Amino acid sequence: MTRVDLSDTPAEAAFREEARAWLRANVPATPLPSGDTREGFAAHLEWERRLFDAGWAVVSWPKEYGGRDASLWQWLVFEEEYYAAGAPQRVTQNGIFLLAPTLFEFGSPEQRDTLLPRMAAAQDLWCQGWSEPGAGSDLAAIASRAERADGGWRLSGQKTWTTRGAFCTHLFGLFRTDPAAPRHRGLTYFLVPLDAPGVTVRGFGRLDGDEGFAEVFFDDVFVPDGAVLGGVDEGWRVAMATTGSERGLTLRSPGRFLHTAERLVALAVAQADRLRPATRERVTRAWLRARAYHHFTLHQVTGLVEGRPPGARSSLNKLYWSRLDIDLHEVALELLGAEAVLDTPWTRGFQFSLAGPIYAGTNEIQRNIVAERVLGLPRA
Amino acid sequence: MTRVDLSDTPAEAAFREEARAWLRANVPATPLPSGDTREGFAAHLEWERRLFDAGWAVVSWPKEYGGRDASLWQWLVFEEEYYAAGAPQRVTQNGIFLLAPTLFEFGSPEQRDTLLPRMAAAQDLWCQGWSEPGAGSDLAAIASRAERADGGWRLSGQKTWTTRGAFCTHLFGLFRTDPAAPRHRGLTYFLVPLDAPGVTVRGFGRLDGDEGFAEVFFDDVFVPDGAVLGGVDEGWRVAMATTGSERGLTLRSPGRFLHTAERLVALAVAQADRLRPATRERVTRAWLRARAYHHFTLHQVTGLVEGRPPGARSSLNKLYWSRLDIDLHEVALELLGAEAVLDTPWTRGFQFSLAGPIYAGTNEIQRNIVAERVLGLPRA
Amino acid sequence: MRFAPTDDQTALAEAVREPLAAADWDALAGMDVFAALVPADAGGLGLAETDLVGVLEAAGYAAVALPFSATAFVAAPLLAGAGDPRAADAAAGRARVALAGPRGLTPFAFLGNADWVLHLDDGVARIGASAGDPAATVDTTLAAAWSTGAEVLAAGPELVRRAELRAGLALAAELVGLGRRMLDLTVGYVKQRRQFGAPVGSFQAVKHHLADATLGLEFAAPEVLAAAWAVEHDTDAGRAVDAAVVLAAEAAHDAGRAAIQCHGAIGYTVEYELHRYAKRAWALEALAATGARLDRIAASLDLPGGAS
Amino acid sequence: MRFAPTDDQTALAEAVREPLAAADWDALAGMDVFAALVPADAGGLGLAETDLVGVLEAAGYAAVALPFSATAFVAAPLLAGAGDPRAADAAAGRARVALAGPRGLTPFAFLGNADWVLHLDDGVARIGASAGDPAATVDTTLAAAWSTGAEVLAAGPELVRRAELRAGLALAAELVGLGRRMLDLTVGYVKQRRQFGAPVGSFQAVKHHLADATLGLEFAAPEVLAAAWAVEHDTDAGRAVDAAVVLAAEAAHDAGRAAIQCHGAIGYTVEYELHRYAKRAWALEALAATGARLDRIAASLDLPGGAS
Repeated sequence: MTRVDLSDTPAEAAFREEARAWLRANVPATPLPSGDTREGFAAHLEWERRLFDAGWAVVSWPKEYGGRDASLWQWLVFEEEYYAAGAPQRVTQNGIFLLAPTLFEFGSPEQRDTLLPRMAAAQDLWCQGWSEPGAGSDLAAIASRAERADGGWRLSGQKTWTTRGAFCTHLFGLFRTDPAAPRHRGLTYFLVPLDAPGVTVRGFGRLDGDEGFAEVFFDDVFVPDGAVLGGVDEGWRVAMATTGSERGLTLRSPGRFLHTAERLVALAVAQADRLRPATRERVTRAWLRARAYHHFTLHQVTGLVEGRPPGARSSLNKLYWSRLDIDLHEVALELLGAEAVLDTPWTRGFQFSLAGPIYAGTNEIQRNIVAERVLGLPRA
Repeated sequence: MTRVDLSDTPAEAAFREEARAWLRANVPATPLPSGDTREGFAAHLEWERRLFDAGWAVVSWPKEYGGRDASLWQWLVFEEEYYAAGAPQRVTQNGIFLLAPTLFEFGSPEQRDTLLPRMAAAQDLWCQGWSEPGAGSDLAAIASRAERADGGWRLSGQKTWTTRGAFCTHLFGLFRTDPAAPRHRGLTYFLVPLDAPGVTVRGFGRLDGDEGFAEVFFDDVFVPDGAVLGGVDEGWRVAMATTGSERGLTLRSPGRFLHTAERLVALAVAQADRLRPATRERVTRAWLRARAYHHFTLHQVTGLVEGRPPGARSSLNKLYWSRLDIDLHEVALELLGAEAVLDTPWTRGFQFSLAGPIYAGTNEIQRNIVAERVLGLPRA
Repeated sequence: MRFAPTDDQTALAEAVREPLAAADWDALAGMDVFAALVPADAGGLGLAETDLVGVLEAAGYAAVALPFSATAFVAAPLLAGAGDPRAADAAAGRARVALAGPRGLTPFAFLGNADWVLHLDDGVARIGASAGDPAATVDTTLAAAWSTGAEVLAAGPELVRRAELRAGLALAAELVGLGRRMLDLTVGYVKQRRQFGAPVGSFQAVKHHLADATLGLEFAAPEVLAAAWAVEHDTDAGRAVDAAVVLAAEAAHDAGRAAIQCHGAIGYTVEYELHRYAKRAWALEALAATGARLDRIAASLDLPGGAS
Repeated sequence: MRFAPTDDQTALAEAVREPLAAADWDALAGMDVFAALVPADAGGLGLAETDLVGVLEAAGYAAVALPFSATAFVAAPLLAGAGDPRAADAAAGRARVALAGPRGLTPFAFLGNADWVLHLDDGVARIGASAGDPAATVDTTLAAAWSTGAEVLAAGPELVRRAELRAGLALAAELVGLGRRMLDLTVGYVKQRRQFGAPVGSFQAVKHHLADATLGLEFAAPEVLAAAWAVEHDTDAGRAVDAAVVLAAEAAHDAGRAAIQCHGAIGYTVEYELHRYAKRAWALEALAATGARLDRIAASLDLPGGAS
């Protein structure tokens, strides 16, 4: 009989054990340098490729593209084990978590067959070309243009705040194909190799000290018709699907925050002699929130599996994890006390966490979405 | 030489000593029942009249109206001593703190001479007729009307959320005198005796259990020309001055919160055996904020005295004290633990504190004012 | 893994909404709700904790002024498990059993509302007649009395522990229900109410208050379901219940703050129904002992510095 | 009572803005700022703490990467009070004195930026050469080094205590200045930046973020002035400084959060200047020991449960 069940099925338990064993044997003993630096990125690529060779790069994908047809539950289990093992952050995540779902939904068979395996194997490295100098959260303000050319399109304009753009090989993003159409219309979703003539990538620095931002300039760049994903002038609809992925389930698995919460508890335990009781309570509350995020996600996955997609409720997910991530790190800084003046993984993590409420649609936008689309409040 | 000086001048110290001595000898030994009930209101009136007879009712007013020409500093000192002595809340505050400043600024000599002494002596009891069923924070939406009549005006319409309206004798409020004018125009400020024919007052209950709200209905109520304060169709400008008083300095003197903070500390000290350290820290922080409110106000008063009026910065004052009041009471509830289920001064105080961010212009409005008029951000 | 209420559980919660809103004890009894957790071999329905989370939430949503969850969720199965002769009356809904809080303060026990009062203290269950002076509480519909004079109920420690966990679960679920009620009421209000020429609900500040309240409630609710599962399967149950109560109390408190603020002055009057839910939530929050629960969770994490 | 900066104090703060922004040590020395707190009979200007609050705030506003406040506000008057031969060089601005933090971590001491390093620990002052390995800090412009090897400075306990209080005051004032800088920068940005067809600063959520940041800073600033007065008059000075540091650190932290959020992605890049102020604020916040200060304030209120 169907019941509420928080325990692994035998199959899930077996999958967990297999993942755990492989990770235990293969995760680098010392943490890799940051993937947002050039050296660190190379080290991460080596790890990503080892992961792919063992079949763990994209567990939820079909076998034909390099995955293992894992269920959403198995994916969650893998993520839990991945972070619990202290395995590196995925520098391929923009492609795997953001572009791939869009390819599965809108891509032609040829696009899928060509792009997905190379993405899984970390041969093609994708960055996201959403933001422009004049368009941040307001994607409808995109000004970069694509004009019809023989057998394809010519791109011009500028993207910015492209995470790890300087280290990637490809970019996915929106370009305006019909300048006369209203703001949300006339956009098209393009897939662009960054070595195409006319593309210039310029890396620059980030608040947390890493160099992983880039500006990408397009100066009359030719791409063939096959570079269009999901239909000409259909880019808004296609992008919204990707944005849904970005904001929602796939971007931040609970395993990551459960692991950070455990690290936080360990940090507190390590200073038994000088832990202030008020800080102790903040550690407890932060740990509780990581737990709540875990259970919320299990609830959401159950809905997905049973045909109740989260829709606008995925904005709740994003609001929660972004706040949780900051909470966990602010409490860590409090625990560190004067040590928080030093450049450490926790202080870097804090600075990175501050991007959470900004990227993937600012939290102000997310709150509007919850109010308007979950609660049904009127638009201004 | 002019310096920063946080200590009393000899004159201030003498004034403080005089006030303290009188209060020590006269403040009722047991707290009065709530002034928002009919019985409690009567007890408070007795207290207010004793205060007036001794010359402490309106210390900052000119002597001719019953005050003692006290400086703003002396007023602050008196308030500190008043609350520190555990003296009763002032049920005359709507008149004294809200209407009186407007009378001083806009009233005719006759209005002042007639109204102020009776107000100070708690003979006339004033309530505020701002809100209407269709106009809360949005005073410009006021629909109650005044029509020209021989030698005066005829009022019709309805006011609501009138604090202690059922126990008062007079009302000050806005009525629309020019229905054709835009929202903010065509309003006039009227002074209305509640025993005038055609006035109906209906009391109703409040969240904190007191009965001190009223609806006031005006059915073709005649008032003479002398009932207009500050000029026909000038009501918006006049009311904004009063609203400024309400939001700003005069409504909430620091003495009140310093006293609540001391009570909070005493509550915490009384439970030495079971005070949770996290709660201890919250007590400390709340105490700190009361202290900051005190110093901010001293700074503001210095500005006033030296000809730098706070203007829109008085919204900061309101934002802070309303949050502080809730903080102080929420921490008290945490200290009380299960006892907070009982009907106590702290639980009533908590419920009353929740009105702070709502009345006198909601805190949402106040934040807009700070953003637009202090920081210069553009209006939406 | 499968983590969501089943269709049956959702249907049960829907079914009790109307009788709970009408405070119709007999109708609830007619639905066998009071026998729900009583084992089948003792004549009950043999349901488990996760089956009733939705029902408890509905009780909170209705702010029902009867010892409903105390009888159905705590007392009836405890009495049945202990083989107490009063079990049959409780399970049939013929008798009402209230649950005493700290110092014997017992909601819904005043003036014969409850037939018996159950006390759970430190692993010992006692039961007595409903008696004692009335208590003035923030929520007058709590109809609380100071109960005394109970005698020990012959129940094993595991039974009593489970009853205590269920009492915590009920509190958490009711707090989530109360929060949802306040949120729903506020959403309805701000869609209608106009200020400055627009519905209040179109202002970004109001939207964000209510989005945040939603966030708190939507993340507390799964925690309550997880706690129910943990009690049902006796898997880290104490900590799961503590976590659920802490998050539910916080979410209901914040929802109440947002609701009152977004209502403006009307939220501040007893003529409007919001105050009933807010006061009930404050009363339950006071009884929730969140401080002690946080301390227990901290201790379970081996965080140093707890015991003084 | 009179509680606001005097015209002279305001003028002094205005005068140092430009040289601080330019990090022009010599220009500052030319204004006799480093002799400001040195008593007149020791050849200084004989000013007091409240006179310099605005100057310290301006140093925070400029995020000046020099041991400016350590030299002018802490070291020069301490050395002069102790009759130390180094006093003259410090007061004339010919020598730079950095102030060591916990474990000897000394801002602005790396690579000869400072001539001497002052240590203040538990009522004892020590002074040594600027030396030690560089420290990697969140704020790279902090140019910090691990300082060691100082020898005791012959200064009475009252002098050292006052130096410690002044170090706390400087921290608090600089944090307020940093917060104001971040707020000003953000206000300027959101007036220009357009999204969804309107300036970002016209959205209510952005307005409310910045109104709250303003609130924190405007209430921290008088607390710093009050602490300066308390140190100047030795009236409950320790608690006053602790209060000022706690509120200033919180206000600067919150202002940084609001500033980064309201800037959106641009606030997240090192090509834009916001990051400099945010990182400096985080560095000073880490050094502010707010936890210990809160504990001391709690103890001063006789709140039970402090000592473990």
